[in-house]
Amino acid sequence: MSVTDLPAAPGEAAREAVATSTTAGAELVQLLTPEGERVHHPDYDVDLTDDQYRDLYRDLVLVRRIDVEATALQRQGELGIWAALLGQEAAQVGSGRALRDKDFAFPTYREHGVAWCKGVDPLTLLGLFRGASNGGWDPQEKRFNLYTIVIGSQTLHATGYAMGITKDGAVGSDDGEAVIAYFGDGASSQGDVNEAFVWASVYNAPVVFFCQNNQWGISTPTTSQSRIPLYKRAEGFGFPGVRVDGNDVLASYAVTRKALDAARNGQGPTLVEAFTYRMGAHTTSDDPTRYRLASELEAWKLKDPLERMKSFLYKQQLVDSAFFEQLESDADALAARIRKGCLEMPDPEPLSIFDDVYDEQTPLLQEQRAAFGAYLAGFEAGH
Amino acid sequence: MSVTDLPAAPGEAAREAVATSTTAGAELVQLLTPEGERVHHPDYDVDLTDDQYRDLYRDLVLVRRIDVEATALQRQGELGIWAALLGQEAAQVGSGRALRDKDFAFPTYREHGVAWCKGVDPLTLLGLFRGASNGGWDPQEKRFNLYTIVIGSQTLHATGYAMGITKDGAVGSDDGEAVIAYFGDGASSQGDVNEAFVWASVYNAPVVFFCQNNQWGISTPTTSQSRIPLYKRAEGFGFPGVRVDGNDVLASYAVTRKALDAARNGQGPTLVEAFTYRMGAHTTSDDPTRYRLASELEAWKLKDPLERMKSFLYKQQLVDSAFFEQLESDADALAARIRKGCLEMPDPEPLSIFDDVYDEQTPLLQEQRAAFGAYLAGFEAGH
Amino acid sequence: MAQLTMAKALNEGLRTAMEKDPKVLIMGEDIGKLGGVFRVTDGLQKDFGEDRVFDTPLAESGIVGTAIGLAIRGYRPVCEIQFDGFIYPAYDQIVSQLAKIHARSRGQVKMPVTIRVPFGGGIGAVEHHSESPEAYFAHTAGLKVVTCSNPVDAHFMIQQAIASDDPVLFFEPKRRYWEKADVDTTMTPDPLWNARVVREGTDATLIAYGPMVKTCMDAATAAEEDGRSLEVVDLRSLSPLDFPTVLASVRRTGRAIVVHEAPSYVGLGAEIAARLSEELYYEMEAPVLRVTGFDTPYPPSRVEEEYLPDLDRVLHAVDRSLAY
Amino acid sequence: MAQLTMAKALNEGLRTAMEKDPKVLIMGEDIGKLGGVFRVTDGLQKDFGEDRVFDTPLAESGIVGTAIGLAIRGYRPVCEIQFDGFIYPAYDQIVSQLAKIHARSRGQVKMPVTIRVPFGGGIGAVEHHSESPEAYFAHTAGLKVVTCSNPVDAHFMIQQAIASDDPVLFFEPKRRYWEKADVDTTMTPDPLWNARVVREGTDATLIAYGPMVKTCMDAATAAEEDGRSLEVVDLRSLSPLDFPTVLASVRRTGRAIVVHEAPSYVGLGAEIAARLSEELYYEMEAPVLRVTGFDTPYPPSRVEEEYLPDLDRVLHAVDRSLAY
Ligand SMILES: Cc1ncc(C[n+]2csc(CCOP(=O)(O)OP(=O)(O)O)c2C)c(N)n1
Ligand SMILES: Cc1ncc(C[n+]2csc(CCOP(=O)(O)OP(=O)(O)O)c2C)c(N)n1
Ligand SMILES: [Mg+2]
Ligand SMILES: [Mg+2]
Repeated sequence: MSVTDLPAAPGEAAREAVATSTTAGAELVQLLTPEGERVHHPDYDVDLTDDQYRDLYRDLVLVRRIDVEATALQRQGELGIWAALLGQEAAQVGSGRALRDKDFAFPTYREHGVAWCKGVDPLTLLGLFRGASNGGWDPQEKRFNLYTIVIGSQTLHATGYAMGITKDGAVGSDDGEAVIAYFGDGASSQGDVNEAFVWASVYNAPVVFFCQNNQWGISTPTTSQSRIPLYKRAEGFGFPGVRVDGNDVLASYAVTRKALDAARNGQGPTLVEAFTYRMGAHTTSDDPTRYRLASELEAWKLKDPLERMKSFLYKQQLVDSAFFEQLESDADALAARIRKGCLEMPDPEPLSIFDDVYDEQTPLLQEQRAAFGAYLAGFEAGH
Repeated sequence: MSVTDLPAAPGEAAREAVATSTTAGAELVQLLTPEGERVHHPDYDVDLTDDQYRDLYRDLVLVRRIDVEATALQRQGELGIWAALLGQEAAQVGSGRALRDKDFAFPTYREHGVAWCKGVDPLTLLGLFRGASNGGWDPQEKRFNLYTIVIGSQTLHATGYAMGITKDGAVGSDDGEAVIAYFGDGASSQGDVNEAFVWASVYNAPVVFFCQNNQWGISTPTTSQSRIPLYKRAEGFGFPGVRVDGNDVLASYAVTRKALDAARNGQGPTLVEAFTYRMGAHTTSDDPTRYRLASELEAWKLKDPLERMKSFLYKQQLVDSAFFEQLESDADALAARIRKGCLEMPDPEPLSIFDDVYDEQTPLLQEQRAAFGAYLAGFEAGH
Repeated sequence: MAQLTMAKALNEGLRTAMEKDPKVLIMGEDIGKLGGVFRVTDGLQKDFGEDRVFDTPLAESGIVGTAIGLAIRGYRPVCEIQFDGFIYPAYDQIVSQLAKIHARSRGQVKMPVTIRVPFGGGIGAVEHHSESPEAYFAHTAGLKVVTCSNPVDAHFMIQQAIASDDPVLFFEPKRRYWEKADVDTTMTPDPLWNARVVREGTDATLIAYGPMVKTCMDAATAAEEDGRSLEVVDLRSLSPLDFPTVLASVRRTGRAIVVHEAPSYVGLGAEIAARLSEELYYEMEAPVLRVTGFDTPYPPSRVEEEYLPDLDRVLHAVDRSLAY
Repeated sequence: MAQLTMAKALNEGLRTAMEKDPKVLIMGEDIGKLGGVFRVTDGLQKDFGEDRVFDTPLAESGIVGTAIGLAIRGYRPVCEIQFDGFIYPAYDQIVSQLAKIHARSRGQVKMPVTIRVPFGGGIGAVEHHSESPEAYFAHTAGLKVVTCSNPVDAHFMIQQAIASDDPVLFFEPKRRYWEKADVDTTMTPDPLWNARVVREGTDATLIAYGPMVKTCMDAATAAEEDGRSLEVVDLRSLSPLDFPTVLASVRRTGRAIVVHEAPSYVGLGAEIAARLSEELYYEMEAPVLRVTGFDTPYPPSRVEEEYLPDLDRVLHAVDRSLAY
């Protein structure tokens, strides 16, 4: 672009077309239509076994079930809040399953589907939203960082981690390691995210920036964060960006895998924009009827990520009723387990407040811990 | 770009070619060759009177003279530090003269040439570097903000100001107002600068981002801030970017004027990358021999912004020796005036420390002021 | 006279400020159609339009940085930071620009920017949603820092903050948003920078602000049953501090306990204790005590009740004070 | 034993740390070829390579944010922030991430990150180059904050900070960079968190850190001529604070004056005064006094000598203290 072909001020209509419409434009990578038809793309493909196709669907169903159960638990007062992934299952499972064991993921607060793929017990996630912990899993063991709530921060951590991979010489071949940084459309406006783009590009870090554009940042539409499609942001920093249908688990898998492979092979960062939709509220505290039309949700329901994979499995005759029955009962069992676990989850010990603030405890906290312990003991003793 | 045409990891050589070479590539807008030949560009042109051409040269010469004098004053201990604009005169005078009176400029600490165009007395600038003030001119009157030292911050102020212009309805016609935000190549990495791009784009604010890529951020080459040319950054945010020869005062003028006119007419932001060179040290505290080759400076000397304008004036037969004599003597007078003013500049009153911290003074500062006043008086009284 | 929640009282205050001065703007994340996550700006965009009440992109430095530019242009921006823990990305703009521009320009550029921040804990939230960062700003010269403890103050203080030509950090105790009081919008409020004795007493002074004022009032009521008469001072303004009011109270009672949610170490309580200890050196009957959050990160919400100062911890400190 | 400036002593300390542990990295703006604007990292890139000593893009949040990621990967990054006034863009990463990750992960993720910050005034610099932001970090749970006052401490404390598995803000008094001392690199240093009585005395205790230690030592020397015996404590660690050492000294002298460049209001001096006043309630012979920078932005350098505490202001406070 030059000054001579300045775009006109974007009118409401033009801006609508950019990102909040339910059609994402021709640049969208898709391998599965909303009707479950398998389509082909010149640059991306998957070649999975029947079992793998079924497993992806299974993931989608189980992850949604976790989400539904958690939402119910919140409604019943068992969780303080819950950030639902409803509608984003395919983007998360697709990208999550594209990760190799040693690839490290840096999530936001909504990546329950990725957590699932990384083997994090959903109950641990519930602990966070219940207020019993700020995470609870071992990020190093799971290769899945703790949820990061301050928007955008984790993209820099991911980039730094990826720089470390390069320093370790663990990049540059197909055996290399890679990192994935999750963030939202809203987050794209944060300074930190753009600094992460600078760093990743300059150091050619093996990191995939995975932006779930779910069309909303709480009540703010993506058009209020950018007047052009988000995947194009990467161009300004000198690395590739690609937009994938985030409701298509196969495309999400294919695009992420390719970007991760490029990273591990030493080709540097990629920005993946997964075009998807937040079908629920921002969190259980939110009321989306205040800011968006029911019709928008209805339009997106036609692109439900589970339905289209289900249609695909049917069309390919990969499933029978036994499969669905088994899956249903597995889902029930999972839901029951996490419900039970949640209800039985102990509160943290009061004195744990003072623990682990530092690796080497300070005298001040030792004192405060002791004094508070004595104070509590005094109560128990009935003083 | 897509994942399929990933760029290879940029090798030292490739990165060198991107930005620190002394040739900026075909995309560079130039109206005057280093030899002072007038060349033409399909999108940009200037049509100035003979007087205007002479005035531009006069500005270049006077601004350089201010700079040289200030550097000397620093060496003599009269200034704490000085940030020389040596080599960047054309970028600053070209863009500064493109501003209309009501256009508002937001400078860094190096925009002495723009200050000159905006009618700020150079002596006031010296006051800042002497440590007698943090600025000293009235930004509202001059429509030239105070120097901002924290890298990148002012780009957001400029954008906010530009949003205010829109709110005032002072945009959308050729009578509109516009804003220019100055920053450096190093600054392009700061979160704030990228947030300013987001804001300006989303609100279609009438702001021109004028990046003087002088190839260095202290000791850090531009290639360590970006692996692609900086003007391309704008594309990622959905507005135009253009690279101009920053040592060409005519091209700098033409490109900036066109971008400002687009802004005032409601066409939103433009990023102008003025490709230039910091011929001196970063500041008088810096020692560039530690990090860059003398040959680089030599190569850039051949493109000196003053020399090429001088050649142009000669070739066009716009000047005679009387012109140069007059200019020389004006420059001498100016230098003498600011030298004298600097030497005579009073230190601030000690008690002024407490003034103007707030619009409505606080009791705490009243007390501290009174107590310190009494303390100082006690000294004078010889206690 | 209407019974209003604090959230609604703030909303009405913002509305009045906007009606009075067309230069007042409201900006922040989700403050438009949604009305803010706490609904403090509810209905304002509808009534004043998107030009004056607008959702920003998601970046706090951008919010404050552009607000500064708007102020240079002559506007009076009121920025909302969605939660206390999200003010830090804007820290540089606040501390190095907003706070310093008036002094830098020797008063030629005014910075009438108000930054509203819902703060403090007690609402069962996840990490970063229960912080008390006021000391970081009170320590910063060039800023003013205030906090309201009840709907009436909320209503007037927000208007006064907006009317101030200095930048004001306006902390709103989020767990008190839903508490109600009669608000007479026609009354003449106290000056913004004044502290207020909200309960008179003779044995000791509880010094608090924001969310802890109610806690201290409850403690004073409970103490009364034990025959103890506690005075409660609501600081309202944390910078500047209305020290004369505090001093006068403690001079009367001889004992002081400062209560806040923020960690103790280098907090507001330290400043008040230091100053009282110096100025009332001969008059204190006990050292100034502090009842505060611990010097740890705000804990997961299932233990926040233990972390937060409560009635019992306040009374425990009163006991300690009286034992001197 | 070599005579080293503080800058050189730090340089040697960094070198030793890098030799001892291959995971130590040095990163920041202009710290490579240039060796940092104060040359503290001079020669390190040449000797340890660009992989371990590297210039970063110009963005402080990026520096600290990527350092956190490198720490998660198992590295021990040492970040340089070029000047005190430029740490604020990184404030969010420091306060909400660096400080909290250890607690958030219940100790599973360690954060052995050191952030070096040349701080304080007195070098005739322009705005933002003379700040004393230590209180902002000392008030933040999860961080440790230290500062050296002389080349010997500089040499060892930087190594100890790097060896610490907690994040450490390492403040370097820039105007003391060029002062020299004999540094015996083979000696066994005091623990990093210990304060030190650097001069013994009986009449009053001067409590200082970083750049003000020398000022206090000079004051004590001058006072001696007037027959006054002043004790000087160098805090060294600001968080955690070695309170027992401070307490023991003030218990002996009965009088305390805290000296720092940072503004007074809600500063370190307030904390020390509050705590001393509480713990030595019956023992103080005068209130704790504070000699500090004023509660204003750091002024233009031609008046910085007036702003900064100096020998005379310290002695003036000693007079006031002794007058009680
Ligand atoms: C720095 C910061 N500012 C504000 C918030 C409050 N907040 C939480 S989620 C959210 C919207 C995020 O939108 P997006 O990045 O699109 O992610 P999504 O929630 O849609 O997954 C906001 C503003 C925050 N967590 N952090
Ligand atoms: C936030 C911040 N970080 C660091 C600095 C120190 N510093 C001053 S100038 C400079 C380099 C700036 O480079 P560039 O943006 O290219 O501008 P130039 O000096 O070349 O004009 C640095 C790092 C600063 N002023 N502000
Ligand atoms: Mg979103
Ligand atoms: Mg530069």
